Amino acid sequence: MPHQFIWLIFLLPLFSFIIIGFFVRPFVRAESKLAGYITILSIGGSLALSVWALFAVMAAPHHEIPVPDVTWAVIEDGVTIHLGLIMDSLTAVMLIVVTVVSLMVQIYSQGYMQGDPGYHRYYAWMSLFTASMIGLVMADNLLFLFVFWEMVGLCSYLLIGFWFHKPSAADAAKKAFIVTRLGDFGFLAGILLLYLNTGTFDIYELHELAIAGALAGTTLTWAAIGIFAGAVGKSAQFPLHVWLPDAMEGPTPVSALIHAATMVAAGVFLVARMFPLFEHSTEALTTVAIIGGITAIFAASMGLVMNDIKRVLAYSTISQLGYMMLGLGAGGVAIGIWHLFNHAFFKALLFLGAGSVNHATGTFDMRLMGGLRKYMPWTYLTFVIASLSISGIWPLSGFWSKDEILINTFAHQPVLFYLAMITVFMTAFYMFRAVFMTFGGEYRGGEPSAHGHEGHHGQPHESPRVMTIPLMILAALSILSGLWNVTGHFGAFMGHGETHGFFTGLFHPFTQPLPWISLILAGSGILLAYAMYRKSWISPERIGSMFKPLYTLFYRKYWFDELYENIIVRNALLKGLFAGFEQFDNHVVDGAVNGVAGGAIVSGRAIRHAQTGQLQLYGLFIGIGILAIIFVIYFFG
Amino acid sequence: MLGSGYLTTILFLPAVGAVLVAFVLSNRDRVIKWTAALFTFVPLALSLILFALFDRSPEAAGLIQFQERALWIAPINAYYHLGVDGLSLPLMVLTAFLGFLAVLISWKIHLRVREYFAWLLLLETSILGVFLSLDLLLFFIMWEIEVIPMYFLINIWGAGRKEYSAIKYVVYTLFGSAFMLAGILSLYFSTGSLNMVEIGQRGLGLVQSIMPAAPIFWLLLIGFAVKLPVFPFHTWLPDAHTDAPTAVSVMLAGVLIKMGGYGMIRLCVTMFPPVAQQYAVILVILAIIGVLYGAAVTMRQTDFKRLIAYSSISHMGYVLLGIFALGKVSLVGAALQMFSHGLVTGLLFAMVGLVMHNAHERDLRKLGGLARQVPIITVVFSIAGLASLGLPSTSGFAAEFLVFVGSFSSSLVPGIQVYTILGVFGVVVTAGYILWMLQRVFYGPPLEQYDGTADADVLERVYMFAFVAVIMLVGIYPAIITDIIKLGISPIAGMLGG
Amino acid sequence: MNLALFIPEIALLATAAIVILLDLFIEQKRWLAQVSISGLVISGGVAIAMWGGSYPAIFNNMLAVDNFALFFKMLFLGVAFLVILSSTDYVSKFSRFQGEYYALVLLATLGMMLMAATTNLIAIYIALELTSISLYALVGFLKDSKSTEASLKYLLLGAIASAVLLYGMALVFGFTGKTQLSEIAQVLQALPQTTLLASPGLLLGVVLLVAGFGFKIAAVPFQMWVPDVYEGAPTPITAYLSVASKAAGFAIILRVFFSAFGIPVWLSQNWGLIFASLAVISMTIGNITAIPQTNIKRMLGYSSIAQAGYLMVGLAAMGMASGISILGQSGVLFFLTSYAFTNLGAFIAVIAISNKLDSDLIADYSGMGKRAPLLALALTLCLVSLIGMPPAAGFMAKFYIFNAAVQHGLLWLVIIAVINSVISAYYYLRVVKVMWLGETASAEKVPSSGALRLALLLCCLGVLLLGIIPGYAMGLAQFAANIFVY
Amino acid sequence: MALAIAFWLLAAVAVIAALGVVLLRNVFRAALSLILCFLMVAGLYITLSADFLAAVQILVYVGAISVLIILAIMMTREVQRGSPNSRFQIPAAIVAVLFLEVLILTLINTPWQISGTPPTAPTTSALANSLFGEGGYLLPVEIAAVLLLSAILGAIVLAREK
Amino acid sequence: MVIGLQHYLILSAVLFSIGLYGVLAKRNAVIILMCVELMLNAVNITLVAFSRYVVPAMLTGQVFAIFVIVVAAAEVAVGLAIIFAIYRGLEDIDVSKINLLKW
Repeated sequence: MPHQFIWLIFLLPLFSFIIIGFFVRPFVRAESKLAGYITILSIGGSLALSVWALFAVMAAPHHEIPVPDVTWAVIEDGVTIHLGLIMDSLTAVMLIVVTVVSLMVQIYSQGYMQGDPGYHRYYAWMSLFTASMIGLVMADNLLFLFVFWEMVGLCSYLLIGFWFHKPSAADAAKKAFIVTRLGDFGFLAGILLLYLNTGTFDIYELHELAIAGALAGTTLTWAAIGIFAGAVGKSAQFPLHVWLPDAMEGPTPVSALIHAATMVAAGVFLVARMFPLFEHSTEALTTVAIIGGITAIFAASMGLVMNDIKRVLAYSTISQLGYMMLGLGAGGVAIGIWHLFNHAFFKALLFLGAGSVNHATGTFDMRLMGGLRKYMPWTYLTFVIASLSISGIWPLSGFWSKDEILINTFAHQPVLFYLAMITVFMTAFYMFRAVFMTFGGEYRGGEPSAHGHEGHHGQPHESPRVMTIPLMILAALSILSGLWNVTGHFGAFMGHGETHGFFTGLFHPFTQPLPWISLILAGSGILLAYAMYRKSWISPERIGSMFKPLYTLFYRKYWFDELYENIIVRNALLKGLFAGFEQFDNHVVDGAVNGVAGGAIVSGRAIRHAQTGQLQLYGLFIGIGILAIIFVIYFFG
Repeated sequence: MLGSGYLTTILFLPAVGAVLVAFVLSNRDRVIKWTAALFTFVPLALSLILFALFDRSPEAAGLIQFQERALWIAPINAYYHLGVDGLSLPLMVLTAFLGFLAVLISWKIHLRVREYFAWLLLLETSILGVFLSLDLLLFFIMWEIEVIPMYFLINIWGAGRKEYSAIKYVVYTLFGSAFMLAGILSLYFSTGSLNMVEIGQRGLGLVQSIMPAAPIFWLLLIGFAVKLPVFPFHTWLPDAHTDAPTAVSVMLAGVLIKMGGYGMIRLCVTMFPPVAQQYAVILVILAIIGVLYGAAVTMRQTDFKRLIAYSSISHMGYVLLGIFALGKVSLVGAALQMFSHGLVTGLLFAMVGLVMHNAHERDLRKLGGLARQVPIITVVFSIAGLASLGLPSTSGFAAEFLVFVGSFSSSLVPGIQVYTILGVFGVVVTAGYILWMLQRVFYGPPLEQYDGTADADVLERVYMFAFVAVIMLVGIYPAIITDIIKLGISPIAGMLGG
Repeated sequence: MNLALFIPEIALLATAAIVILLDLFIEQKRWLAQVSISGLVISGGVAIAMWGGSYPAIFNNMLAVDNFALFFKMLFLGVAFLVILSSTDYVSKFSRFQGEYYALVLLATLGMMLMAATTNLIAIYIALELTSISLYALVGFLKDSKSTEASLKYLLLGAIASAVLLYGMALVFGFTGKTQLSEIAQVLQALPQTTLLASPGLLLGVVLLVAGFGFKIAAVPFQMWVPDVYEGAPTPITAYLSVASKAAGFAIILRVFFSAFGIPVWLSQNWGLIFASLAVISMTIGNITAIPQTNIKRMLGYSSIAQAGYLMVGLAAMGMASGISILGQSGVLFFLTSYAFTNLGAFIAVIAISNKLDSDLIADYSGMGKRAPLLALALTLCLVSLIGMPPAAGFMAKFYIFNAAVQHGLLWLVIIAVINSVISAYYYLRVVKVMWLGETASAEKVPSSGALRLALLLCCLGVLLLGIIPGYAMGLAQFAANIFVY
Repeated sequence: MALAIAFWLLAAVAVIAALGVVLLRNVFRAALSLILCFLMVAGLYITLSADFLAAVQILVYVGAISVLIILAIMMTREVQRGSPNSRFQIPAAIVAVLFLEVLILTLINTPWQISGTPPTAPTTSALANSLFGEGGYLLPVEIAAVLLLSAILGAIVLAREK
Repeated sequence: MVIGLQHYLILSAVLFSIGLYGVLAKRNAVIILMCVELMLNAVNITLVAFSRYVVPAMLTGQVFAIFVIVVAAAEVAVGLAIIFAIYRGLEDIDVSKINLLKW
């Protein structure tokens, strides 16, 4: 097969970006929707090619298509940086995720972003993001991976700050960039460490070295942990999770694509991509699992109490990403990526649903919604499907991947298993809390002074087709995507486990105790939410005041923002250390300079006053001078 | 034997332009500006031709190309000796590029136009001279000539505490070059030659026999350290950058401070490899202090230009790190970082100047929400900012990455890995202040007082585009520069044995 | 004895006599200047014609006609030429005494030429006094209170210095029994080192010579007269003093210390170190004290003290070299040449500007860049040269002289010297700043005569040429310094 | 022996007279004291077999210079005002004493190359020879002539009214 | 007691120092000029003494002394002329009051 087609997967969105950015936006901005069509077309092309690539990879030996490299730069003799692509099962799967979700989101955005003054800019960034994300999953060496890693970060920054005139958006964008960069610092350090010890950036070569044992011991551990630090930043894992909730300031389709389905999952992908390295370092792998487990429950706990629907989803995302990390740490690539795959669809769906709701009501605050089921049936239906899926209800996709993670955790990390179980309950609860608060009961009026969109006064209404159709497609995927691994095919494709019959797989969970427990936990979570938010059998306020300290703890996000922003950044660094440096610079370093200059001037004035105009003083100086020379010679000469 | 004469033409055309502007032409602004543009554009075009003609084959490693040599001062054996190699060619191109753009950037100067352009052109000649000279005396002369134009440019067309800044710049620079002069004299005494190439090739055999090499190394280094600048010799920089007129800031940040790094590689490292190795740790530590301390102080700045100025201190720390990590890759990285920083900071200063010119405000606390009013400036500024914080696909990333990779894998300096990691951490802080600045100036709700602020006009768009294009070009395909740089670096690295 | 070798001096003396006589008869005083100039040109022409030749010493070996002497003759004649050119705008201030003025300038020049050429202590002393007495009178020429005060100070301090110098000569004479420099050297060479070391008299004599000559070249601590005299004297004379008189002092130091005390290495290094230390204090004090000055002539006075310090670096190098190389000597010669152009240029510009302003205050130079751009540019160039920045001559001069010092192990001295030139930038640039940045008090142009402009142009050309292509002048200096080879 | 007595006498008077110059309050008397000192110096020259020089000393110093000085004193009416000391009297004294000490120590400790040859006497023709003769000091003589010319010119210019 | 070279030298040193003191300590310009003459005379004694004892066969020192006397005369002439000029302007020749030029 021509390799150019594989390149095209990446290049099509890039062309789209270039066309929109350099041609459409400056010159034909009046053409509404043009940018969207270009983007959809190009990403559609990428999707088609990705699907083709997926099948080609499935058919290929070792599930891998070799792609010849292009020489990009030669740093020195022997060290050549190639611009190369990987096309293996992991990449193929990721490509599907990226292109599908991206395509859905772009279609959806045609409705959502209609009339926004930044419409063209939006599509330009979106194309760039998609291209970068595709590049990220296809890159065959760490350097390029890092390049695209940063590029998606940039797009994330730009899109979070899309409505830059809102200070909160600008703040959030900055925060996202800096916090993820903190992780990138570790990533870069890890790359450097690997390069130092192996002299290569090539991912496959690194794999081989790790497998062969040439790369081992503390070096490997530290390198792996460094890389994982990058993943922590990007995937918003504890303790670098603070940026993701704020990132919800961006347009909702952006949240769906970048901050739910794809970019934030890049961390998970990275660990998967470098998995042989982690595999050979128990410490690193354990670290991944522990961080993942902690993040899962930690984020879920905050999701319980949020009133902003997107924030609930954001914490849910963090929590699910934690799951994926846990899956990677406890089970392996197939497990983690399997959840990533499924999560992408239902989480994108959830976000798009939230966007649809917002489109109708002008708000994200669930306390202002309610009763939307009536007005927005399609949105409601798809949202519930996604919620069931994420809660892990059989036979939706979420069930299958979550189940795998739980089984593997139980086997390898028992402590984390219990946390994960609690998280299952919490997930179900907060998701259905959101469902009931949003769609159940009576409409509570939406945003009092709607901004951003017009015409929300009066009754909310269902979103246009262009928005609901993607919802439906994603809902279908949320239901069906799980079935891929019911036969064990996905796992086998990723090099894990064996295949078996469809129906065997489908009902196999019911023969085990563990799925039962998780189903029960999820069910009870849904039930509790129903009781509290649909039927008001239990007053949320009562519960809230009962667990006041806990509630506050969750609601204030464990004071992490305060810790980071106020205590560390603002006070310790800006007002403390940095201010101290500034004072030091102004007074000590510069002070020394000015002091020397001033000293010269002052002594000049002083010496000048020896020149009194008294002739005889001058004569005296001649005498003293001669005597001085004589004495100096006498004593030193 | 004089060579093709290309380099002489490039070198002296701006000076000829300066003389024309100052003494010959009528005092009409348009005539002067067009003359200045012409006399900077031709060198740019010529230097691009040289860039294309430059022999990139591996056999050319370490070769000086386009040499011109003629006896100049017989009694002290000084030659008029010009030439470029892989190290100086990119810097020459950069200087010609920025020199031309500086004229465009200065198009809106209306105060004492004749003098302004004369000084600006003279400045370009002197900077070009530094990069082109292969004779120590010529090198030093060119190094010194730059001071006077700078003094006038800051003093007359500057802003703020311009007089203080100008004299501070001069005294600081002269202070540094005072030591450098002593170093050059010692070098001349030790080797009996002023030929930079020859001294570099003959190595240290001669030097050590007469005079210990370490003092010479340090004398030279101090001169370059002031220019680069290296902590604690950096305090002239924020003042000078802040108070200089825009185009001068561009030149200052863009190429002037590169003279320091260039000199370090060309003289300190090439001529004293063992000494450089001996003291590399100290310099690497200073580099890291520069990176982190510079970044920390940058975070605290509230003046638009001052912030960028301080960021230069931080960025130049990477250059120092790359140089004294003494690895081949790190040296290539350092050279690329000089090139890249020249473009990026040049653009940043140009943009800051534009914002200040159009909005009449430079206090970051008072600026805000400009993105709506000046979208083009915003976009370009953002690109420059992102390049400055080392975003991939911009030249900043390629350069910093090479510095990091090269330093981290250098084998000549003990503990370099730790220092490099600390340096990498500087990238995070950089992101902090760049984004804070972008947010502060451009984001947030539009402010009323900036309604009607002019966006970039056609001329400004032209130079912005030129900047951005080169930044992206080097970022996406750095080999265009590194192929050349490595030809210059490889013999040096060979001497270091790294 | 071949009197033809004495023609430059005779021509000058004759010119002086003609000027005095003409002064009695003619009304058009400007002829006097032209006569003086033609005398200088003739004298200089002869000197140039003699350049490069190898002539015997005349007057019983007391007057060398070597290239060193010729070099200085040309230098002094050139300086006098420029000073007289630039005086044309100034002499109206003492219209009654123009003849005497030109005659005294010529006689002083004659004295200096002799100073550079004589090789006998007696002749040196008297030539030096010839120069001094002419200058005492010239300093007081304005006859206002400042001028006479300057003259008195110069005279009395000069007399003390000359007594000290004389004492030193007497001691040297007493120790060796000779007054001829070469003979002194022979005696010293013949003596065993132990005797020399046990003879404080000789060393004291050398110290007193240093002090006496140090007064002439304005070395700290014998420099106190300089700022006062420079300020009070008529500006052309200040220029003349600062350049020619100083050069004459250096000429004589070079000759005396090399010819007479150059040989025992310890002695040579001893006075080398004395000059090194004097150089350090001269540079430092001169520069630091110049910073707060408000009067430009006074500032240039302090600056000339600092410049003497740089020059003494060359003397120190000569002492340390103790005869093995002539770098220090040729360095001094080259420095003096470039300093002559530079400082004269500065003073000529000051003459032109001060004539109009009737003030020497730096503050009054405000806005001169607009009122008289070319004058201001010339002054700027000269000040830049004084700082020692390329492409002006001052840089090459410093480079060359510091090079000599480094070659002879005086790196520390060079470092101090270069840092000092940094300090000097501060006050020189202050003038530059005032001229180009200050507000103009009035828009009136500053007029100047053609002669003065010519002089200024020549100075600026000299400054630039010596800065950009110094090779030729350096060659001349080296050639002249070749007499310093044993 | 007679020489010794003459020396001591002349020396003592010369020193006392010199002290008189610097210590007497009356300017006129100080000038007279100076003349006395000059005379004593002339005597000392004779003890050193410099007869012609002694004559020159008397003619020039006692005859010409002293007259000039006294003239100046009379013309500037300084006689009445006396000869006050400056503020630098004490440092001047210290410097002078230190200088003297240095001089004496040096002069005593230096091994002068004393020659046993008897001095030339009388000196007049020998001096004339060495001043104007072949192998003599003709150059300084000529310079001295120019110097006097220059001094005359200078004195005229300075002393005349503006 | 034989009078030798050193007696003359010391005498001359004493006179020189007295002259030096006078130059530095007196305010009257004429007196100062007188003290300068004293110093020159002292040096002359040294010169003549050296001439007598070191090179008795030659008259170098005496020749030197003659020139010194010439110079001294010239100096006095010019010096007094200057003092006259000052006196005309200032009506005083107190050097401590002659300090227009300073700093």
